[in-house]
Amino acid sequence: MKRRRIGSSGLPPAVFLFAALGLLVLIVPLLGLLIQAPWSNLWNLLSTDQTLTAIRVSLIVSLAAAAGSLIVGVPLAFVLARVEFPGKSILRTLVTVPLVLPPVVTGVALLYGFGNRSIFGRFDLPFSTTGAVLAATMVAMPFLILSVEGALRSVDPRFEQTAASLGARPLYRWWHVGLPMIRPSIVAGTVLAWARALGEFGATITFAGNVPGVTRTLPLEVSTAYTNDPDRAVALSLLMLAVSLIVLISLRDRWVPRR
Amino acid sequence: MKRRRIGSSGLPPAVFLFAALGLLVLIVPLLGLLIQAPWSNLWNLLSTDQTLTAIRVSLIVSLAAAAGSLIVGVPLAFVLARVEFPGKSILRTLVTVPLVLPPVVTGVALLYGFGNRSIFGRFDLPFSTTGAVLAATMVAMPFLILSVEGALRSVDPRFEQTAASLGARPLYRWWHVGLPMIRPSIVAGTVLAWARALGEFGATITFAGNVPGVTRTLPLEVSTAYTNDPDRAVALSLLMLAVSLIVLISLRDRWVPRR
Amino acid sequence: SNDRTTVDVFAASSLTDAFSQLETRFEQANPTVDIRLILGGSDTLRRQIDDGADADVFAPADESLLDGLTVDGGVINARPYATNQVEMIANSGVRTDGRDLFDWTQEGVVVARCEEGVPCGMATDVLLAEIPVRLGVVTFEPNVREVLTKVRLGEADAGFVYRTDRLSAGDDVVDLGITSASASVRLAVAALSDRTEAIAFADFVLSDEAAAVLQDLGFGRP
Amino acid sequence: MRRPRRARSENEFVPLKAAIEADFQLVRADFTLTVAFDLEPGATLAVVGPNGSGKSTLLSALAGHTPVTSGAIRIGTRAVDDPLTGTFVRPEDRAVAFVHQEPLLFPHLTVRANVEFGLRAQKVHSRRLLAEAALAAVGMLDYADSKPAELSGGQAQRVSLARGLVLQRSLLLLDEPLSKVDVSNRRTIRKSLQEQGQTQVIVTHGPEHARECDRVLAIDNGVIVALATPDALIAEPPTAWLKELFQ
Amino acid sequence: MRRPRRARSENEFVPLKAAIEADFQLVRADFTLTVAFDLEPGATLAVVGPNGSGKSTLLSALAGHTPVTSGAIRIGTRAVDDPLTGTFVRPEDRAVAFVHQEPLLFPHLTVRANVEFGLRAQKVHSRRLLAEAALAAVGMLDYADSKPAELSGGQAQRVSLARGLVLQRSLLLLDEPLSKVDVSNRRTIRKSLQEQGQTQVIVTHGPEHARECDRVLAIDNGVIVALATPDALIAEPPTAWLKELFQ
Ligand SMILES: Nc1ncnc2c1ncn2[C@@H]1O[C@H](COP(=O)(O)OP(=O)(O)OP(=O)(O)O)[C@@H](O)[C@H]1O
Ligand SMILES: Nc1ncnc2c1ncn2[C@@H]1O[C@H](COP(=O)(O)OP(=O)(O)OP(=O)(O)O)[C@@H](O)[C@H]1O
Ligand SMILES: [Mg+2]
Ligand SMILES: [Mg+2]
Repeated sequence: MKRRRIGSSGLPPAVFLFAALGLLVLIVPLLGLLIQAPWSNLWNLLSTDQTLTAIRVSLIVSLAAAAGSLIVGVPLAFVLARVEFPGKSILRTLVTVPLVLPPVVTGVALLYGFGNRSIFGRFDLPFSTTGAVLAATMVAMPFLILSVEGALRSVDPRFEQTAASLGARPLYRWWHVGLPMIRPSIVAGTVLAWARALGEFGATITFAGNVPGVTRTLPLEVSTAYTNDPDRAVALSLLMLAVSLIVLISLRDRWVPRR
Repeated sequence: MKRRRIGSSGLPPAVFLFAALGLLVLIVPLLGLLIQAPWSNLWNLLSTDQTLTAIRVSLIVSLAAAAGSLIVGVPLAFVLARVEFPGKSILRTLVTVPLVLPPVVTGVALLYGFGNRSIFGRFDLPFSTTGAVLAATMVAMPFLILSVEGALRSVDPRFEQTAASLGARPLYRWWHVGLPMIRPSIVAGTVLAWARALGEFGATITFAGNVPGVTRTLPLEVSTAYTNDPDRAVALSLLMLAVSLIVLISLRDRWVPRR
Repeated sequence: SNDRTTVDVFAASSLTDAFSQLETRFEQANPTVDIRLILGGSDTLRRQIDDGADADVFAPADESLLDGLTVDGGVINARPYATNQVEMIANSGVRTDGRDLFDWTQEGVVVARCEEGVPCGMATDVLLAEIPVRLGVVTFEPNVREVLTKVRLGEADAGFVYRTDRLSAGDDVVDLGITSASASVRLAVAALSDRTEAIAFADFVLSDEAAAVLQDLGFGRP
Repeated sequence: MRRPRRARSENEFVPLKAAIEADFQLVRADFTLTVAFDLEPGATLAVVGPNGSGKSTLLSALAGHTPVTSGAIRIGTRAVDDPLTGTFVRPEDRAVAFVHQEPLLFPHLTVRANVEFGLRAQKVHSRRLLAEAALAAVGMLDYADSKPAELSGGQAQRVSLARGLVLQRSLLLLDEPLSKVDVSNRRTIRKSLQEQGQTQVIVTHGPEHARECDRVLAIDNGVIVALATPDALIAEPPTAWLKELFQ
Repeated sequence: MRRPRRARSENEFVPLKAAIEADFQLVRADFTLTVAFDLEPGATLAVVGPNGSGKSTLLSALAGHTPVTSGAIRIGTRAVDDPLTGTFVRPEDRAVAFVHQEPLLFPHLTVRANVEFGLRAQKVHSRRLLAEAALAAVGMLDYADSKPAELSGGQAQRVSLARGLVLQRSLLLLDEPLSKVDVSNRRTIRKSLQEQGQTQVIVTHGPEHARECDRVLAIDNGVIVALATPDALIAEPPTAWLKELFQ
């Protein structure tokens, strides 16, 4: 068993070389952040009510956005992957648009669509936590959709055919075969969406404002701190890093099965 | 043939309901943006040298970032998916960190890691196009990595075993079996990374500044315009939308095979 | 603290230091009032107010942003309380002795300034029109604190910031003495609701106590 | 256009042994399948023919995974596919048990859960007992709690067969169900299939299995070349290929 | 620990007909395979046994996809797996052709490109001719430009066999290579296999095929129960299962 593991990934050496390069780009800045962080002062900088409030708002907003993305994003991904209809390729692309738009523009679009002066009616969403959740959802959902749709494209359709032949109707089939067969991708996509929602800044501040205790999430707190008290901004960033590392690592190991 | 298509996606009705809800969240704001856009004035607002310069910078930066992510991100994804080593799950999570961090923090981290006063040496990257590419790459690469790694997890390892049995050494195997078998995910991941790089704002402005013709990409142009001439900001956003729609749709149909 | 009345103060992020101190002092004097600072770029805040945000008090980075603001059909009362002046600063590590301070066009030299259109950017434009400093690579930052940060960190060699920002940075930056009285902004505050607490806070910003605080930070008198 | 979906009650109309009336053409890219045959309730039909002759395609049409291009299929007392009248009964409503040429076990479920899948989907009671009996019939009860990835090729094929048989449908469609099963198990399972009494359509490359069926349908290149009792075919094989099969 | 990788030259040391000396134990979760046998160059060995007895595992060990736990394997003149000396020659360096129990055709390549794959990987010349000859030998030349997804089960299996045979390796490891192939093609391919002259290890559930081999290795539950000529086994089957196989 052991013998097989040593160096037997079957990957060519060049792959390791390029991988190391990629790692460098991602890790060096993080190392810089860690090394220059105000470690001695960390506790003072973070132990304020304001920080706790921001953490609370951030968790509520990001978890709600992840849940929202999951509930509507997975079905949307299935429809995009499985149903043929005219104009599908345009729709499919529209879904990925929030990835491309600068977050400020997404915020402006949200104001036009769901703002107080929206042509579609008045929703009372700006400056509310619900509004922040909406902004985060719009930005985060495309991640989930793309992740799930990609997985669906590589699932052998004969498994669902087989389920149908065994008498399973569409809903049962979807729940017991369609969904579980791509579970790793759904988990990964939800984590991605959650992470993106946690880091969301531009659309939130434009659409939902920067109201303490209501829409001021950690990124908004960081950005406010950055212009006034850079040390606190770095401390808050480390906090976000820690929170997300803990969540991501525990999820990875528990939920994502290894082959 | 035709009969089979009609309504026979095999998906339960509830899925369509939730999918419609998801679509609403994504499409209503975009519709708002489209309806309220300054259509009559569009050409005047966009036909300036400044716009052309920003388009040029944006294309250079986003394409370079996508290419960079592709070249180092795909190997990194393979290593993360295939090689076992201690501390792997932490590394794997670190790679996704730029997704979670607010872009401003990513920019700060880049300053610490690759800035003029970095502890690792002086690189002369800030305020240069290369710096903007680096910022965009750091933000965009995780998308590619996650997309590719997810696909790798669902590929049957026996295909590569078979290739080995046919006498193919690691590099040949990787290039002719490992890579092509996940081509759709690599394409999708690169497109995602490109899209994210095109929309990148926070890390770029923090790390590379807002130097016209050098680091002022379209999102920075949009944000500058937003404070001075909101109509121009909306017009620029539509331009970005159009550019990305064209690229995404043409890529989707040409590169991503349908099952 | 649930029985305290909340007053939402929309303030420009460049005023964070000043208004945090004013908040503390006002709340000490009026324990039943909870001042809630909602910070952001002046334009963003103005747009949010135009879009119907419930702001009690608005304090933008320049009084012009109060122009044309109406509440319940009535024109609001913009009350000037301070001024601030744009100055050119350099990172303290930049050698300024023996060089032409009006020439920053050398290879590799980066000068940061506020982007056009925001208050500090307009004041910088006035300054540059009056005193023709030659600039090489210029980066247009979204707000003045971003300019200060870039100069402090040494990523940019020099920059244009408010006097208050220079003072807050201590020894990290040096004053190049390039400034002009006309390159300044006038700060004004306005109550947007007729709630007594809102008016009281606006009054407080114009009080002598507040003036002392503002003077310590480097603001001028209107 | 489409029949209303009320399969659970429709299933009850189908007698325990369903007759088949098939007379259709199925066109796909380079390949056209043209067949016409009837099968009386309770009869077993072996489908034989060279690789690529259309055997799997035929089963796929009967099971409802590939709609026919023209003609019609009747199973039991009702039309299940008839483009002329716009009838198309979905696979889950056809009251057939289809065992694919490949095992296609659901990888996320245990062997037991795989076999219980169809019972669960139709809310049948005493699933556990039925599933265990089906697993025992193919000699795989010991592996009830294994995951499909841990089975050998022949073991997986046997579980796949059990998963279809457990439903006790009125029509069995089996595509080379014993190709990877060892001789001993092959014999046992063939015997228990014979005892089932349902109507069966079995694709096979094994002459022994074909010989045990009531009738043999031989196709070649999408066309029926013979439909007769095994004895008749053995006595007077109409093609060289059939002669080689039974020699 | 590991042998230096210089397979392309090592291949040349292996004679056209490789001998096998295997004497090893392979432990995996619930299952242990213990075998010891020699095979002289050019001989054909049929491996038979019930489902799950360890036939595929044995081939996997010979091919180098699963390392042995103890003992050693020699192919041709060299040790390819020996934990004691730390020797492990990778699959691509073993100079064997392994045809898996499932076709595993590369889905992104045409049939022709699948068959040419190994030749291309080793920069062999006149690939096209060799590939077409191999496809013709299994009767699949007409499908050279098809994609694997468009093949029937038996067609895919034949292409998979051609992909292995085309390499003309000194040792063939075939895992039920004809299980889905129709009788007529089965006979033709068996004949052409016999004419190859290489050393062959063939897993099969078909008594006809076992009977044509020089020797038969019967395993059950991971243990060798018989190793003899087919005639000897038919005359005096040591187990009930073997008796049933050849009856
Ligand atoms: N998905 C597909 N797309 C296009 N052609 C296909 C597809 N599947 C099968 N074919 C072709 O259809 C014909 C009939 O295939 P089918 O699978 O029905 O053969 P079969 O009789 O079951 O063969 P076997 O004995 O090998 O299982 C073959 O020529 C095959 O190449
Ligand atoms: N990936 C795996 N993980 C765990 N156990 C496995 C795995 N693959 C096979 N086994 C078990 O190992 C034993 C031997 O399997 P193997 O595939 O070698 O059998 P086989 O003789 O080839 O059978 P068949 O005739 O069905 O192909 C079986 O008991 C099987 O359940
Ligand atoms: Mg078939
Ligand atoms: Mg096997």
